[in-house]
Amino acid sequence: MVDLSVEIAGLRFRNPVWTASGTFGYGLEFSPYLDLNQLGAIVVKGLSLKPSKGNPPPRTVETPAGMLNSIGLQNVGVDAFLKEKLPQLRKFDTHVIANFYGNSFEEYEETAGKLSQAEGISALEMNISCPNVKEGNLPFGRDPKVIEELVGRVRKAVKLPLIVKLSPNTSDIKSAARSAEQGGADALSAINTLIGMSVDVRTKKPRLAKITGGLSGPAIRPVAVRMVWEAASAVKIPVIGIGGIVSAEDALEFMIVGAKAVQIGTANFLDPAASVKIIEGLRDFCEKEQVERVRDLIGAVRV
Amino acid sequence: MVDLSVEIAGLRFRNPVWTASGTFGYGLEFSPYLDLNQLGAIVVKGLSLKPSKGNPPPRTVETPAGMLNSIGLQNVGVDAFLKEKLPQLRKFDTHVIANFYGNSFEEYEETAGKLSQAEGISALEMNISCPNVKEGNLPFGRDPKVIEELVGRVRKAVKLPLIVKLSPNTSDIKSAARSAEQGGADALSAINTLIGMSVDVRTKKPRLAKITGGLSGPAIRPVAVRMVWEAASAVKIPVIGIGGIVSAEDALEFMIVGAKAVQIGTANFLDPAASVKIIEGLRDFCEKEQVERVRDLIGAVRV
Amino acid sequence: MNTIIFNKELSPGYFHMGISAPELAGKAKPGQFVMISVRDGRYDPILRRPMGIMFIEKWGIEILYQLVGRGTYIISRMGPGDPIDVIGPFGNGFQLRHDRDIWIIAGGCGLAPFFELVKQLSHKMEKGKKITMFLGARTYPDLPALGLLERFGIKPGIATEDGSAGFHGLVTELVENSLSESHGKDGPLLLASGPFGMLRALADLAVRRGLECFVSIDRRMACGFGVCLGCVVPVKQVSEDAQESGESGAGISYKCACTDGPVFNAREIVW
Amino acid sequence: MNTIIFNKELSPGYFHMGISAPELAGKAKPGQFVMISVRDGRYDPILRRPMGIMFIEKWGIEILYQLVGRGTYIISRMGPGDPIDVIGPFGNGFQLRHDRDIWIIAGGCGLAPFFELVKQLSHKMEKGKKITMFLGARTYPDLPALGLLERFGIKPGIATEDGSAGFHGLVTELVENSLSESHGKDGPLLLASGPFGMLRALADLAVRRGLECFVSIDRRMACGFGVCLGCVVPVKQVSEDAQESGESGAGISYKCACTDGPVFNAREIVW
Ligand SMILES: Cc1cc2nc3c(=O)[nH]c(=O)nc-3n(C[C@H](O)[C@H](O)[C@H](O)COP(=O)(O)OP(=O)(O)OC[C@H]3O[C@@H](n4cnc5c(N)ncnc54)[C@H](O)[C@@H]3O)c2cc1C
Ligand SMILES: Cc1cc2nc3c(=O)[nH]c(=O)nc-3n(C[C@H](O)[C@H](O)[C@H](O)COP(=O)(O)OP(=O)(O)OC[C@H]3O[C@@H](n4cnc5c(N)ncnc54)[C@H](O)[C@@H]3O)c2cc1C
Ligand SMILES: Cc1cc2nc3c(=O)[nH]c(=O)nc-3n(C[C@H](O)[C@H](O)[C@H](O)COP(=O)(O)O)c2cc1C
Ligand SMILES: Cc1cc2nc3c(=O)[nH]c(=O)nc-3n(C[C@H](O)[C@H](O)[C@H](O)COP(=O)(O)O)c2cc1C
Ligand code: FES
Ligand code: FES
Repeated sequence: MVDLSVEIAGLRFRNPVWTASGTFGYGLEFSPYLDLNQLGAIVVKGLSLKPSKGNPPPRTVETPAGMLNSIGLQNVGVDAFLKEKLPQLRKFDTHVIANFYGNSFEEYEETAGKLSQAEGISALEMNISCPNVKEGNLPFGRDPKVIEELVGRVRKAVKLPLIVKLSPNTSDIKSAARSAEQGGADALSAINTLIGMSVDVRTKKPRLAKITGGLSGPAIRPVAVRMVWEAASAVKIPVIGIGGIVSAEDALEFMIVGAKAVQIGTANFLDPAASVKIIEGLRDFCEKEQVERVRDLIGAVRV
Repeated sequence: MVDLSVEIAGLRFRNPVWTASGTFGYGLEFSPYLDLNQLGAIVVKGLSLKPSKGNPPPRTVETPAGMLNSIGLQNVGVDAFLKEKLPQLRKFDTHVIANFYGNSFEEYEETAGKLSQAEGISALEMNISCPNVKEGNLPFGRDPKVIEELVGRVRKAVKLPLIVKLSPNTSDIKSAARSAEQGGADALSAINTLIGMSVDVRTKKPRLAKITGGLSGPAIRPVAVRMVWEAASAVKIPVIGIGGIVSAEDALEFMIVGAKAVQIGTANFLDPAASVKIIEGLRDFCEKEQVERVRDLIGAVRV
Repeated sequence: MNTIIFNKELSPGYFHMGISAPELAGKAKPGQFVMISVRDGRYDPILRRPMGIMFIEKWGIEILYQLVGRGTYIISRMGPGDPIDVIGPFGNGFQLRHDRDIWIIAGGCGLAPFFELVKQLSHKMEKGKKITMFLGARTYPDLPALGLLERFGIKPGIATEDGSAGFHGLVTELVENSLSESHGKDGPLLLASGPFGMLRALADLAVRRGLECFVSIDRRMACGFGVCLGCVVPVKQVSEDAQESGESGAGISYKCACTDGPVFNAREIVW
Repeated sequence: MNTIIFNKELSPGYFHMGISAPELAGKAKPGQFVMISVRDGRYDPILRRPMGIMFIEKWGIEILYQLVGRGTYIISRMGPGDPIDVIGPFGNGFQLRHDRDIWIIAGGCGLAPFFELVKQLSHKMEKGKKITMFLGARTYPDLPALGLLERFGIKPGIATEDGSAGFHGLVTELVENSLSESHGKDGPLLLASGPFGMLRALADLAVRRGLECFVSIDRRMACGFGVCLGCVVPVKQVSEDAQESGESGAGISYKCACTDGPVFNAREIVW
């Protein structure tokens, strides 16, 4: 029997396969299609202090082997999440990780504070990299100094394990990773979406109402693997790999370059059971290759 | 009759479709498959002062809707190019643009100087962004101050129009664009490849001998369109759009967000006649949409 | 994986497909839709394609689709016996009302979801209540599957923009004309599906004439599950508390076409 | 666009395809290859697949291929009459020598390029000179198209790693054994195609035994034109001037398998 479990920030996960924020709702939407109890963790849609209605449509465009989104972080707000969604999620035996963002240092602190007092949340994932909020947290994800300060302040506001989600829209993911570690992050996750744009040549209008959006899906996987490799080699804290994972092989690619766990994003749209199939695929791979513990593969890359 | 011509840096191009450096050899390789005289321009493989044998294989990997390459800028060197390749290229009635790079400020200057004295080269394209040369020019493409100084020095060394090719591996393409303009560039081209990585999960070895490589092809197009849009809105000099262009529609997307011309890269591998088909496609589009001059579409995006 | 039973071109560019999917069919209601994978092991095109359910049978479902791009091209090339990856049903579907006159207004392939509706309703309508159908298209060849409607004894009113069949003009004009002839304030319930412009014109008409109107809204959809939040439709905001952090116009909030819809009360939508 | 004439599975996983392509065929030589598009309007998989030319006919070419991944899967599902986008011929091909004994050594699908070679050579060999063939595979089912060889009156020596047919062991061992029986210093010319390890072993044998040996090298290829410089093979450096700016080991330089090859003198390669 293969041991798929991994430990991150003092938490034990039954397997390293989590669902990524913004692609799995509040978890419940998928329960007819898969057994949530099989997942390593569920990362919920990015929460903010106040409910946010997000950007005007169109909000998505299909691109070669990927998609652009400019959802604008629409969410029910932290209060409604705690009251309406979390109680239902608690019924499942799966780690719930609350992804959140703020439009200011204070909002980050306050939102994190509220979430960390709730029962049934295992960890927080801090989004410092969403490309869709314009005035808001975009600059946060870019300047290493700001990252360190922001993470430090949130760190003080919460007791829960804190995962910092990094932006790929940078020339230097290593510095960003080190800053987050310095600020007190327990783990990092990478990557969020790459900023992209698409135009309808007939109407000459951008295909997204907000002009630019975040690119996700298999198209970005090579960039994500590289960045996770760089980040993992720059810090001591665990890194969680995200970006274009569709199959167990894709997930393994991230683990081999150093990710302790992975998150499944766009693939949930292609197949609602994708994450569970990836878990099965990991088990099959380990059996075939005679790997007893999947964690033995973490960082096994031969460079 | 649609007018496809564009003017950049005082040069007139019969159409805005050029072939991208490193994907069209020295031009001659494709002559059995298309009429070189139909192209707007040919940008030759990146040249260096001395011949370079490049990186060990494997050098390419296919990725979703794209490919990674780590050629390592293998080239015959500027002297052999001038002696053996250029005389043959001169026979064609097409602008030849010499792409080049250096491993130091001095090498950049010297290589540019040699190229600018040769007859039959219309312009120089300076690669400050190739991700494959490790100690070499990688940092150049990232630091706006270095870009300005480097471009300034090369500018002084040459009389020919100077195009600076920007790296997408940055958080701020606008600053890079402005620095190049400040340094005296006559035009910019963007983007070069995104840095990526791929690992064989069975052998646990990176699929490229040099571990990381440059991602090109349709996968990166949304990122490229966004960066060209940002660069074009940041500077007054012309911007040439590159990245994942396969069809006339793709080319138009770049022109509509502000590119004065485009370069066709990976698409040459998919179809050696791609660039000529794109030229035909531009003509068809303009006829159908009753656009008299293709240049009327430049920057026509309705944001 | 499901299996294709048949896939035939009804008229140029319009296809009728039967898919063996008993479980899915068992849960389906008129007006719901499915999400069809066009990947076949490839990553491009990558997203599923939403398709309205045309007929619900014991053995599966039927769909009616138009060839408009790469995804529908891929589907059109599949043949009987081929596996097809279909999930669903998604969405709310139409409410079935037997106690009112129902006017169905469909543009082009917007017709698809009404076949099953008519099938389920037609023999159950209360006395004196009937179903009337109006179909609009640019030109006659864009009216597929008319023959199939005959099964239910329905002869739709037809409007074509080029006058190649029926009323020469927009289907909404035809509806308006027909309305003026109808009398009584207990007017028909309007159910519509088709291009956005048609639906908007109809919503406007419904308000002007005091009629109830439900529309099926077509949006680009990435997931179908209500999780990507990509398919939103602007609706009139009821409560005010979702305003602060949004950037959109005041008085508007967003609902998902895939889960809150695709059928909306036309009055709810901010057109 | 070219057209598929036939595409049949010879044995599980091995396919034989005929492609109508008279112009291409008119230029082709034994040992050259073509690049086949598997895109069908999609961007994934994106690159063309290199395939050796098995037979050159007036009407086109034939290929022999093994199903190993997504690209060959896509090709395997095409049928007679389907369009196929093939360009070529690429590469240098084998030199045809009638004046020497020729020993052909092939592993698995490496056999493909030798059919045409044998076809062109077999009836032209000078008196006393003959063609001998050795085929290696892991197991017997991995030896496709053996039947087709009979056309040329050739009965190849066979080696399988599992002993399921012929010699139990590596084909290179079989070659070596056969060699020791042959006499005279004017040994045979070795032509080989197959897995890298087999070719390396053969190159080593050729050096040890003082034989001339040409090998067809299989590399991942993005273009086929010699422009991407992706398919390089390390060769012994002749001149020294390409050394300064390269990062690779001294004494090595690179040649393109697509244009300088795929056939190389085994002695030239740095194994
Ligand atoms: C709930 C729902 C039910 C539908 N039911 C049917 C049906 O029964 N029969 C049918 O033929 N079609 C139906 N559609 C539309 C169908 O999903 C699209 O035509 C299809 O996805 C196009 O895929 P494609 O790859 O062929 O086109 P693409 O190449 O993706 O696009 C071709 C053109 O169609 C436009 N387009 C693509 N998807 C949509 C969309 N969802 N809404 C509006 N425009 C779009 C694109 O902008 C482009 O101009 C339905 C859509 C929805 C949301
Ligand atoms: C000059 C030349 C001639 C060839 N002739 C033939 C032929 O006659 N018959 C035949 O069956 N095959 C031939 N090949 C190999 C053939 O090109 C590959 O098998 C094919 O490209 C695999 O495509 P795929 O998408 O099915 O596999 P993929 O999914 O791309 O890969 C499947 C596996 O094959 C490996 N692979 C893919 N391409 C190559 C390659 N070029 N070299 C080595 N390993 C590779 C991958 O690493 C992977 O492990 C030839 C290759 C070259 C370079
Ligand atoms: C529709 C959509 C919505 C997303 N919303 C969020 C979000 O709210 N918070 C966040 O941190 N990341 C969000 N993401 C980013 C994903 O979590 C993930 O980092 C990214 O999509 C890359 O992974 P993938 O390629 O597997 O999708 C969103 C992605 C998509 C496609
Ligand atoms: C195989 C390969 C080699 C390349 N070599 C060079 C080079 O020598 N100099 C350079 O400036 N860009 C080089 N590029 C980058 C291309 O010119 C282009 O900027 C990039 O591929 C993006 O365009 P595309 O997506 O259309 O390929 C190379 C790209 C590829 C794929
Ligand atoms: S399609 Fe994803 S929320 Fe509706
Ligand atoms: S395949 Fe591109 S150079 Fe050989």
